[in-house]
Order: sequence, then structure tokens, then C-alpha cells
Amino acid sequence: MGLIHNSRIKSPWIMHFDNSSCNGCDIEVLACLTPLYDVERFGIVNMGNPKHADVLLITGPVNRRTARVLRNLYDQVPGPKMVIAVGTCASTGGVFHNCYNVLGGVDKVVPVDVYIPGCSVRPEAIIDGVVLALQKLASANL
Amino acid sequence: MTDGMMAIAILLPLLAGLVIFLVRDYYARNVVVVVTALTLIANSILFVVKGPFTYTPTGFNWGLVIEVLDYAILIFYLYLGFTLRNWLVLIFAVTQLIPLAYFEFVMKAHVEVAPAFVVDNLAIIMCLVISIVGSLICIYALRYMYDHEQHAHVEKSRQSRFLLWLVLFLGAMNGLVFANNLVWLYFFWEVTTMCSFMLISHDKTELAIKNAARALWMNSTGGTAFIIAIIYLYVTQGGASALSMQNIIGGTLQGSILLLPVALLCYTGCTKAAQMPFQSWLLGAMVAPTPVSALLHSSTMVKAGVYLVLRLAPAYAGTYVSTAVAIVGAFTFFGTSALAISQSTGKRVLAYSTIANLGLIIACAGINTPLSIAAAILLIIFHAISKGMLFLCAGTIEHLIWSRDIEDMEGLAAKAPLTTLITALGILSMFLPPFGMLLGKWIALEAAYRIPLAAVLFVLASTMTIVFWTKWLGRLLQVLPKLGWPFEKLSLSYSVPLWTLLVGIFVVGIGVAPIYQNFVASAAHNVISGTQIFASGWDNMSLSGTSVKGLLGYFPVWALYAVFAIAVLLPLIFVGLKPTQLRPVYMCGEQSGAMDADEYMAEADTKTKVILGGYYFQDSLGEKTLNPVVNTIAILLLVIMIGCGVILK
Amino acid sequence: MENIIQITKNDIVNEGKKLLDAGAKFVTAVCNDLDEKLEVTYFFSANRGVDLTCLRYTVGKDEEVPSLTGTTLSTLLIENEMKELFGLKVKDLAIDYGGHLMLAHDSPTTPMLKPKKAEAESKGEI
Amino acid sequence: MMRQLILLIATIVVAPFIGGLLFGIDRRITARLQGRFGPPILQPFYDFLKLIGKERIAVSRLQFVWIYAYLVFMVGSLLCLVFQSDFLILVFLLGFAGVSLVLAGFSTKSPYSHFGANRELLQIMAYEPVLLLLAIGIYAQNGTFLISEIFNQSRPLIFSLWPLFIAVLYVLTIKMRKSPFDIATSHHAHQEIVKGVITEFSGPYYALYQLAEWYEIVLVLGIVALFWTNPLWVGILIALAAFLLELLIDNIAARMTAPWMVRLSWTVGLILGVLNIAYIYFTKGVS
Amino acid sequence: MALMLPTILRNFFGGPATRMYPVQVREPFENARGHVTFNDDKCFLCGLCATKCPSEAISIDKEKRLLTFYPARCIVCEVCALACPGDAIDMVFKWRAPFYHKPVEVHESRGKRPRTPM
Amino acid sequence: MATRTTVPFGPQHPVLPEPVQLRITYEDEKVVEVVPVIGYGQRGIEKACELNEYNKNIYLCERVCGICSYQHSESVVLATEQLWPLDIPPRTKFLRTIWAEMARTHSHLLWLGLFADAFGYESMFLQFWRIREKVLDILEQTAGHRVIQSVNVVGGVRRDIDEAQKKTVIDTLNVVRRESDDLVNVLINDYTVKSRTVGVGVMTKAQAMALGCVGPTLRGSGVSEDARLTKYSAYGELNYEPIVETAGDCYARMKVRARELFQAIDLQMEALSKLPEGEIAIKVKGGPPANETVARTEAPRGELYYYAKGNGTRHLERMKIRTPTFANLPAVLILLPGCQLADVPVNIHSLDPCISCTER
Ligand code: NFV
Ligand code: SF4
Ligand code: SF4
Ligand code: SF4
Repeated sequence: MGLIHNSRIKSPWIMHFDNSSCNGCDIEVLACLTPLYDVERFGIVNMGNPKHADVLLITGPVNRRTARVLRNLYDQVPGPKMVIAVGTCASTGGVFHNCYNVLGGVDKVVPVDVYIPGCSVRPEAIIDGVVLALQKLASANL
Repeated sequence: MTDGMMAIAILLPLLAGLVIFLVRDYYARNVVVVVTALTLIANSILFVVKGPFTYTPTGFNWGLVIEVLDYAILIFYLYLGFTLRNWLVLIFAVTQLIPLAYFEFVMKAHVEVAPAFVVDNLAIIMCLVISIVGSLICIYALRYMYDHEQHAHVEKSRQSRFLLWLVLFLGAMNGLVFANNLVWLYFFWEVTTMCSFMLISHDKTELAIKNAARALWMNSTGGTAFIIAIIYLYVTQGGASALSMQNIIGGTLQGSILLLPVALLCYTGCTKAAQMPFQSWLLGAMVAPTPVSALLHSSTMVKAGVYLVLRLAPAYAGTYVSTAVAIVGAFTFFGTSALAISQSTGKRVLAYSTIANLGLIIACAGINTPLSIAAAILLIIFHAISKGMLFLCAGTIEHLIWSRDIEDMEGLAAKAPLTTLITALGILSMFLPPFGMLLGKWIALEAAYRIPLAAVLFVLASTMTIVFWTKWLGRLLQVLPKLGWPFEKLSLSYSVPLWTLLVGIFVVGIGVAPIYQNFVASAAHNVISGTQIFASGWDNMSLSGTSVKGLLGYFPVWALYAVFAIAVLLPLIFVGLKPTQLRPVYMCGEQSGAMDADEYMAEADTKTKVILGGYYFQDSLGEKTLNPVVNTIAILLLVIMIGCGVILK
Repeated sequence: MENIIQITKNDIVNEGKKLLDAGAKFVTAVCNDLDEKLEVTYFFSANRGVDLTCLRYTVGKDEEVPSLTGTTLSTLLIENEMKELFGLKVKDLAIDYGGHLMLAHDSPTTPMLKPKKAEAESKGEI
Repeated sequence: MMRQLILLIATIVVAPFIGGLLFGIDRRITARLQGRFGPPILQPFYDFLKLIGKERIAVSRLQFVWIYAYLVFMVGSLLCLVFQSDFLILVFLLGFAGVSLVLAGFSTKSPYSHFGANRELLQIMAYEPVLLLLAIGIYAQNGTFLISEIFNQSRPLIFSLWPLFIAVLYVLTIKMRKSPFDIATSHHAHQEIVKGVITEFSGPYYALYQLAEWYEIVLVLGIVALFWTNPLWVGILIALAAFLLELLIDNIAARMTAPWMVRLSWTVGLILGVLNIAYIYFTKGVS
Repeated sequence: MALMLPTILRNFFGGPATRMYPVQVREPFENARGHVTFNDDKCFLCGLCATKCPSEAISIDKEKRLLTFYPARCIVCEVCALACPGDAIDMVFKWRAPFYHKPVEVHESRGKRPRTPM
Repeated sequence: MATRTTVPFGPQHPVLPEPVQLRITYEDEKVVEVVPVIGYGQRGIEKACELNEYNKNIYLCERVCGICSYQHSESVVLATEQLWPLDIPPRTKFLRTIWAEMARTHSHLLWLGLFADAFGYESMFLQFWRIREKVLDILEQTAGHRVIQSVNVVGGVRRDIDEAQKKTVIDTLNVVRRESDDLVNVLINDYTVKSRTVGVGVMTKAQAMALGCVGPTLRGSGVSEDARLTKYSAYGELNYEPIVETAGDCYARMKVRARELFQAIDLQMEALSKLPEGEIAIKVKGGPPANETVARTEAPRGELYYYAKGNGTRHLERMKIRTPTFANLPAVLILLPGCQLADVPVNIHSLDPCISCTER
């Protein structure tokens, strides 16, 4: 079991989902994959499909339509799974707090493990966030 | 004893057919059919036990009977041509009638040949296939026709008439494979053609009659070639002795003038085996009730065509005709496999695949090595069982969902798991290691190197075969994630033939080594060496150039079955999914509702059903695009084949 | 803003077609809530996009207005949007999203109309 | 007998390690070619173990049957190679492994695995003829399909079968799911059909798939190595060189379309194969 | 296809371009907007930052003399820092670290209103 | 006979970075029908603009989109300033232009990368994004942030570019130009790229005009139209002529953007060399007067319209944002039908869609 547990920490596959963000955080998530940040160093692969994901990187505020999508996607991720809210919007709704179609942060719909603040978040902060999530996973008794 | 056996094999079906026709009671009729079927099966096994022999009927002027009936059939064609206003039928009836009349009345030909029947190993194997598979199909037809008429709300039942032709067909086929006298062979040939016409047109719809007429005239061109070949042989080779099959293949005739009639007879075989460009009659025949298709396309009719070509193999061995036959067959294998990909109707796929396999068998005959002949015989056996079963499955499915469309079979595994399972195994048996068909293909490929062009066509065609089978199989097994399917109940008349054939597939598959060793090898030897085989019976013959070990040693049948069992059966035992472990499929996050929903949210938040159609490549492989090309090539190839007979002596 | 041509709602199709035929390109349409009425402005650009022309009409809130989608598909999205955000009753749309082009079922209806302001203001959460 | 048993077990155990390692090297080198640092070499094993430990979820029962069949047939095919059995049987088994994967894709009503399965089928259509032609080429050369016979010959196959070698190289590309042939699914790039057939496989089932892929890469490289069997290490070097070549090609090509792929392999691959066989046929005659 | 070859070979032999982030941290640029901090000694609760903040990340309780800052709402726009008359808000160049739970910073303001009018 | 396939493409799909659904009907793999389903990115920014005090709109509208964030902030301040209208110092205008072109550079590099990814050219994608990081660095050095610059305010800009920064910018731009030159050369001439883009998704000039397309999408179809021709900010003093390709296929649109990339670098160089001295902001008091106006800027994806209506208070009466993608989106209705599934991402990306812009 120890081997598997260790491997979990070494191989977090991410799925990135954009609720109704401004793209600011999304391009930074993508930027993490590029040569300068290259998160594949940590075994992170962008899978683009909930069934293969371990960590969900959610950007943007939840609006009334994406709430359903987010819920659906979350349900399709096999456990153990982590959810990271990337950006201020995803954490609380941020600057869109008074928009009529916005429900608020990701935690309105699915449980969130790590919040990364910033608008937009920097790639370094995303790496920090994933590391934090992995620490949580490592300490969890799964 | 031989008297009785021959009578049962050839005349009993006729008799039983007449009885069935007269007995109007459903149950009584069933009893007659079942008894006939069982008798035929038992009789065919008796043939195996007895081994090869020759036979000439005595005590009655059978020749005269056959002569009279010949004319009756041809005049019936004439009548059909007139009433259907189908000029092609008429023309080809005339082209048979006139030479035949000329041959008998003007030339006053003597057509007595001794022996009239030669029951050799190949014929016995054919008889086994015909009797067993054919009889099972007759049993299946009992219930099928009942359901068929129920569904169509037919006023007056025509089942007995249907069964008459069906059963009669078996007798004609038996006669055909046993006949040594070419004129008699021709007679049986025409009987099968006529039966097929009656069966295809059974539903009396416009389409059915049109397609039956097409089958009739196409086969009549073959009949014409047959007659011409007979006359040619008679004239050039000097008399009735040339009309003995044994003499033709035994090398006792003058080889150089023999080639043209042989090529003509090969052409005749090709028409009956629906080789390109004659594939359209077989496809048209699919309008008939499914037992017809099953019978015509697995064990009888088309097998008569390949039988003739195979039988003649030694007569054209080593000539360019042989190469041409191989290429004609290989090309049909290739062309129809490609066409099958574009088909969405289950029966049409089966039809194309039938033609493809017949092409393969004919190609094997054309390759004309001991190995390839053995492959051809193996393929005849395996194909008859698998394809017969698949047609029956198609019929069963048709009566479950009342559709022949492959697309409509989606999720059948949940509705009718048993039928699906049998169908799936049947499909797998067509192309999966370790089943027989693949074994046949393997041997064929091994043999094909003699004619590289054929080998290349084989390679391409067998790849495409995989494609259309997989597509169909995938469609059958595509299910929503529901748990627990109850098995459906099938009527006995459906399930007995299905199960028997399924068991048959496994038995001949697993037992291929002994079967090969004990039967096929000697039959192949018998084909190749013509007459000199009789004394040896089922002796364990070693074919020149190959031994059983050499042939089968490297086809690790047992190992492959082990792999198959591990792969397919083991997980079935161990997989136990709990409902909590099921998730809906991925639909980009918009799947709606429970795990077995196949809907998603689309515009304006409305639920929309996912529709998954198959790929049919209509643009590149459709009949419209491909047919003109392949048919032209096929006609050319046939011309070349006959041309080889004329020019290259 | 220069070049504002006041028209009536029934002229919009003809006038718009005239401009388009003269080589102009549809840019966008704007709907304004004038409390009692709705003011709709269609913008067209010409001369390599430099010159702007506006067609403007005013309608009551429950009057039906014609759609330009019969003439050009380019107004499809914006007319659907005006329909659902302002409740502008556009008829004969080429593809009618039925008020759910952008808004979900539980979104507020016609959120851009003025009286709804108070409702939206009260929102705001951590 | 004992020796064979040991060989059997050794193959089954060792092959995935080699395969996994090759994938690790693949990912590292690919990363370097793209100017990235890349994951640890052992990353595939971490992935595999993690997948094993994930929650088991499925969308259909049959799914598992077929993915398992894929694995078993792949292993069977590899065993054919290791035991130097009939090459044609190897190709048939490999083909059926592919078919199993297709059926796995078809076994659920999932749009993207459906697309993937259809494309996988097209891939089979593209590479199967080449492999079968290779089999015929081998037959033409040696008069038998037996792999053991290849080992008995002192003259490497590559001298007479080099056109087929080129054709086999793109079978390798297809099998390694590299650009330009990564049409059915690929390891990294974003696909219009998501992950194709394996979209619906998650956790342990996906691990099974990966395991099968590890066997597969060993098998396919093994086939490449067959072109030079005496001594075998030259063949292995050739296979590794081919492997590296694939990585390069992957990084200098866009993904092409399925029709393009089939067309290419049915023209170029076929022409190469047919010319090759024809040449041998006319020089050596029927054996 | 070969056109891309020089580029990737250059990449391969030139070594990776990756910044090994957690191991080596790049200094943030001067003037970069990282995150805001509050200086309780300077803030005199004028409330300007709270009214100007576009995302309502600051709230002021004049009675209890508390300034509450919600980092998870802040969009780092620097408006508050530029507006603050008491110079109580600093823009730190480095980004804010992620957290498990959304923090709430409560500041007890102790500043005095500066003489010079704002 | 169900030989057709109808499935959703999106909202969550690996080739779409943003949530949008296309309900596509296929025959084999050929697209026969497509219905765009949007609404996943709708937040209601236009309404919030009316609720906010006008200065906050800058920060809100910047976050309409993180890619063309700069153009949004420029447009919103231009629109607000035009309500008075205010007189903006020349240096400010030049600075705005420089940043706008810098943002265009980064957006086009981003797009070229994503486009390469759309046809599976992963290494190309990574190389473009690697170059893009350099542009982001100079953006951060000069404007304060990589993505959301927040540098515009009504009446001016917040930051200046000093001599040292100017040098860094010029140096970096030279490197960017050199490196992208290599890559763009590959992209334009590579056989595999060409076979995936040439002749794919052809849109004629007439179709593009009828659908009201804008920006590179329109210019790729042979129409020379660009909001920069209206000479807003400092464009009147720079050499500028739109880049046009005539083929109207994906390849042409790609070429337009690739060439615009270099044009943007040239414009920045020119603007930096002509940068006048002076103030960078003026003081603004009170709310905008009751007036209405339109601000038009050229965002990376095309012409961005801001319609603003004031009423004399610190709140605007109405703010309407017409983004370029909103105008380009109907083009999927003619680009997709008839193409292959494999070409769907290529076609979609060739429009450079931005859903957050579209739906606001
Ligand atoms: N559409 C759009 Fe934008 C741009 N360029 C807009 O103003 O990207 Ni998100
Ligand atoms: S946090 Fe900021 S940058 Fe990120 S999505 Fe939200 S508004 Fe955009
Ligand atoms: S002094 Fe500065 S920090 Fe304190 S309330 Fe005023 S603006 Fe805010
Ligand atoms: S930086 Fe902007 S969002 Fe953050 S507290 Fe200050 S004004 Fe509010």
C-alpha cells in the first residue's frame, strides 16, 4: 500500500476545467505545462478528461450553467481526488461577485481542497498550490 | 445397402417434400420435417462409415426420367420468362433449351456413363455438410416461417410450399455432389437453380420476384456454359466417356482440348458461387426469408459452385487457367470484403462475407497445391457451420427486433443476451484465432505464395474482413451500463439448431487436427489425384509436400484456445461490478441523469439523445462508387480465365 | 455619436438591407432600457470599417419587432441576446434559442431591465 | 520443458519492465526535445501504481472483458515471438489484440470512445496488411513463416527485405501512437476525440491498458529486431535506433488524418511490400 | 517536416529551458503586483480602500476600529494601495501563497489621520 | 437508419480551453450539422458595469477576458473618456499603443501555439509558448502583471516606461522576433501543417462580410478592414496598413496572424522610438456627462466595440461590449459543415474563439 501511496504523490494527473473564467487563469494553467515551468517534472500530465484525472484544477467563477457541468465532471473523477480552485474567481467569485449569472466560488458546488489566490495566479503559485494539495494527500490516511 | 443410402440421400427429400406439401397440419408437418432431417443426418454419417464407393442405379430408366425433367425445368423457365416479362430469363432459357435439344435429338447423343454416381471422400464431406447444416436449417425454418407469417399477417399459409422446396433442395444437392455423369450433374444443377428461384420469390413481393428472376438468369448463363461444355466435350473427346467426371479429372482425356470446357465449367461454378460480377444475385436473394439465405449461402447452392471448381482442380492444374481461377477468387475475396464495409444491413454483410469466403475457397482451388486444396475443404466445412449459424442468428434477431439493420442492433446484449452471445461467438468464429475460419485463412496464406498477386489480395481482404466484423460485433455489444440482464427464452425450433451449430463450431475448431488428419487430408488427396483413391478409403494419407505435423504443427490450436479462454472467460467469472462502481459515460461534462442515461444537455438546456452511428465509408467504399470498378475488373478476369482455356493449351 | 438615423421598427429590415447591399457590414445592435420603452440601435460600418451608421428605433416593451436574421445571419446572436436579456420581442428568428442562449433555467429572466437592479445588488458573498 | 516454463514466466515478468522503462525514456527524451526538463525515468511505473490504487469505476461490464482480452492477446502475441513460433500467428494475435481494444471502445455508449474505436479500426486496417506482407516476405525469403527459421539464417532479413523494413517503421509509429499517426489516441497531445477508446477506462482498468501497451512496445520493437537476428544485438540496436527515430518524428510532425494514414499505408506501404516480394519471387522463384 | 528538426535538436543539446521552480525561485520583478499587505499603524480607517475596491475584498467596521481583509477576494488591482491616503497599504511584489481554508485578515487599525489633507 | 452520429463537443473538452458546446452531427466522420450552444461563460458583466462606480468598470472589464485584457481596459477607458470628452496627453496615447501591441504579440503567440496543438503539433505549441513567456516578462516589467495589466485609468495610465525598461523591451522584442521567425517559417512551410490547413475551412470574402466577421478572420478572407484605421490612440502617427490574405482557409488565417505578430513587434519598435515626452495622466473629477459614445479598438481577434452611455452620475447608464469573437462565432455555421471530425478543432481554433469575451 505504501508503494501505491507514494506513487499517488508522484503522479498527479490534472484535468483543467474552466467555469466561466476570464481565461487569465487558464492560460496560466497552460503555461505551467510549457518548457519554462514544465510541471511534468512532478509527473503532472494534463489529461483533459475527468476519468483519468486525480486533481481538478478549476478556474473561474461558477455560473448557473457551468455549475451543472462541474458537478457532473466531479462525479466522474475516480477517487481519491483533489480539487484546486485556481484564482480569485474560483475561490470566491472575486470581481464578478455582483454579476447576476454568477453563483460564486467553486466551493458552492464541489468541495475544494486548496485555494490559490491571485488574479491572475502566476504559474509559480499554481505549482505551489499543487504541491500543497499533494502534501494534503500525503498526510491523508488513504 | 448402397441402394438405400443413395435413395435416402437423394429421393427421400423429394418424397418428404411432397408429403409436407400435402399435409396441412402444422404439427404433423413438423414431425415429418424433423424425422426427415434426422434420417438425413444419420444417413450422411452412414456414408462416412461406409467410405467411398461408386454406384449406378438399376432397375429403372433413370436417364429418361432425368431427360424429361430437364426439359420440364427448362420449359418452366420459358414460362417464367414470359409471365414475368423478363427477357434475360427467356433468352438464357432458350440458350439452354436449344443446345440441349440439339444435343439429344439432332446429335442423338449417348449419355450413359458408368458409374453414374461416384461417392468419394470429397463428396462424402459435402454430403455431411449438406445433410447436417441443411437439416438443422430446415428445423429452424419450422418456427421461423410461422413467426414470419404471423408478423406479416398472411391470410393463407404458404409454409408447406416453402418447406417443400427447402427439403427438396437437400436432395438435389446430394445428387449434385455424388453425380459422376455430367448430364446428370447438369440436371441436379438446374434443380438447385429452380429451387432457389422458388425460395427467393417465396414472399411474392415485387422485389422478391425481381431478385429471384435475377438469380435465375445469372445462373442460367452458367447453365448455358455447362451445356456448351458438355457438347464440346462430347464432340471433341469422342463420346459419352468424356462426360464422366472421373475421366475429366483423371487425366484419361486429351488434355489440350480439355481446357476450354473446364474453363467453361469453372465459369459455371463461379456463377453459382456468386463470384464477382455475379454477386448481385446473391445479395438480391437476401429478400427471401432468412432460412433460405441460410440454406443457400452456407451449405448448399453456392457450395455447389465451389464444389464444381474444386472438383475440376486436377483438370486445370498447372495451367494458366488455374492461375486465372485463383485470381478471380482472390479478387472476389478482396472486392466483396471492401463492399461489405459499407453495408449497414446485417444480412447484406453476411452475404458479402459469404461471397468473399467463397472467393477465398475458389482461389485456393486455383492455387492448386495439396495444401491449398486442403485449405479449401477446411474452409468449406468451417464456413458452412459458422455462416449457417450466423444467418440463423440474423433471423432470430430479426424476429426479436423486426429489423435487419445493424444500427438497430445496438444494445441487443441487454435485450437478448443469449442470442447476442451466440451471434457474437459466431462472428468471432469468422475471424478470431483459434477458430476454424482463421485456420483456413492461415493455411491459404501459407499456400498462396505460389501466386503472389493472390497472396497480396488475401492480405488486404482479410484485413478488411476484420473491419466489418468488428464493426458489427461492436454494435451488438454496445450497452448502457445496466446491471443484470435476464436471459430471453427461445423456441426449441430456434435454439436447437443454434446450439448444435455453436457446439459444432467449437468441436470442429478444437478437433481440427484429427478431422484434418482423418478426413480432410484424404479428401484433398482424392481431389488432387482424381480416380486412384478408391481403395484407400479414409486412410491417413500424407499429402505430397506436407504432413499433418507440417500443416498443423505450428498452428497451436490448443494454446490458442487457452489464450481465448483466458481472455474472454476468466474476466467474465471474476468481474463483479457493484452498482456503486458504475459511472455515466463521458459526454464533455453534460451527461444528464443516471448512469445509464444516454442523454446530454444541449442548446437551451434541453435533454438530447446521443446517437452513435457506424462508419460506412459510403464515399469511398459504397456500392455506387466501387461496383462499376470491381465489376469491370471481375468481368475482365472471367474473360481472361475462359480465354486462357482457349488460347493457352 | 454621429450618423444616427431614426427609423420605425418596421423599416429596420428594409433600411438594414439597403445598407448591407451598399457594401456595409453589420457590427452590432444595442438595446437600451428607457424605463417605458426600449431603444434599439443597429450599427453598420462601411469604408473599410471606418465609418459608422446607426439605425435607431424605439418600441414599447411588449411590442413585437422584426428580425434581421432573414437578411443576414450576422444578427443572429445579438437578436437572441436582446430577446433574452431585455425581453425584446423579436419574431421570426432564424434560430430561436428560446431565451436560453446565455441564460440557464435558474438565471434571472430579462436581467438587463432596470427594475431588476435592486435584486442583483443584494448579491455578494465571500 | 522446464526451460520453456522459465522462459514463459520470464517473458511475462520482464517484458513490462522493459516496456515501462522505454516509455519513461520516451517521455524524458520527448521533454528534452521540446526544451523541457521532463519527468523521472520511472514515471510510468508511478503512474501505473497510482492507477492500480484508484477507485474502480466502470461504465459497462463488457469493457473489462475486452481490455483484459487486449492484454492477454498481446502477451500471447509476444510469447509467439519469444518462443519463435509462427510469424503469421503472431500477426493474427496482434490483430486480434487490436480488435479487442476496438471492442472495448464499442462496448459502451460513449461518443468519444466510439470515435476512438472506429479510428482504431482504421489503424488496424493500415498496419495489418503491412505486417501480413512482412510475413509473406519472410515466407518468400525462408520458405516458412517460422520465426525460428529466421534465427537459423545467417543472412539478416534486412538485406533482402529493406523496403518492408521501411514499411514496418510506420507500423511502429502507429503502434507507438506518435505523430503523424496518433489519430486514435495519443499519450500527451490534446485530441479532438479526447482519449479515444480509453476515454472510459479509469483507474485499474487504465492500468491494464498501460500494461498491455508496455508489452506491445516490446513486441513491436522485437519485430523490428527480427530484421537482424545474427547476432541479435545488432537487431536490438536497430530497434532502439528506430525507437529514437520515432521520437524525433513525433516532434517534427503534426497529427495527420485517418484517411490520409490509410491511404499512405495502402499505397506506399503496399507498393514497398509488393515490390519487395515480387523481387524475391522473381529472383528466387517459388520455394 | 525536417524544418522543425534544427529547433528540437537545439533544444535537446542545449539543455532544458525549465526554471526549476520550487528549487530555484526567480526574483519577482520590481513593481509587479503580487499581493497587498496592511500596515495597522498607518491605517486610520478612512474607508477609501473599501469603497474603491472593485471586488469588495475590504470591509471596515469604524465602531470596533477593525479593517477586515479577505485575501481570497482580492484581485490584486492595486487600487487600494494607490488610493490609501495614509500609505497604509503596500503592494508586495511576490504572489500570495495558496491555502487550504480561505483566510480572513482582521486588522486593528491604530493609525492617526495625517495632517496634510489628502 | 441511424448512420448519423450526434454528440456534444464541449463544454469540457481537451481541445477547447473554454466552456462552449457544439452539438455536432456527423456522417462517418464528416460534419453535417452544427449547433453552437453557448452560455457557459455568461456572467453578466454589462449589468455589473451599470451597478458599479465607473472607475471600477476598468477592473471588471479587464476581466472580461484574460487574453485580450489589455484591449478591454483600453476600450473601457477610451469610451469613458470620450463621454466628456477628455484630452489625453500624447505620451499616454503612445504608451497605450505600445502595450496594446505587446498584448497582441502575446495573444498571437498564444494562438499560434494553440493552433499548432489543434492539429497535434505538440512540440510547436510548446515552443511558441516558450517565446510568449518573454513577452509576458516585459509586460510584467512595464505594466505590473503578466496577464491582467490594470495599467489604464480614466484620464491616463498608471505606469511609465523609462529608458532602462525601453532598452529591455527592445532587446526582448528582437529576441522574440528572431525566435518566432524560425518557428513561423516551420509553420508556414511544413508539409504536415500545410496538409492539415490548406483548403480547410474556406470562407469566401462575401461570406465573411455577410456574417459580419472581424479581425484576422475577416482579413484572412481578403477584406482589408481594421479598427486601427480609425486612428485611435497613437495609430494615427504610426505606419500602419492591415495585413490581408485572400485564400480564406485556415492556412490564410494562420498566415495573417503570423504576419501580424511581426507587424505588432514593428509597431512597438516604432512607437518606442517616437515616444514623446510629457505627462502620463490627467486628473479627472466627477462622473461622465449624459452622453453616448462608441469606442472601437482592434483587439487581437478583431474589432472591439464598447458602447457607453452616461447620465451625469458616477454610474454609467449603459455599457455594451461587442467582442470580436461574438461577431466571428456565426462563422462556425459555415466553416464546420462538410469538414472532417479531425478538422473541427483546426477550424474552431482558426477563428481564435474566445468564449469569455463572447458571453461576458
Ligand atoms: N473575442 C475576444 Fe477578446 C480578443 N481579442 C476581445 O475583445 O479575447 Ni478573449
Ligand atoms: S481570477 Fe482573475 S484572472 Fe483568474 S479567471 Fe478570475 S478574473 Fe480571470
Ligand atoms: S487609511 Fe488606507 S487602509 Fe486605512 S481605511 Fe483608509 S484607505 Fe484603507
Ligand atoms: S488590491 Fe484591489 S482587490 Fe485587492 S484589496 Fe486592494 S482594491 Fe481590493
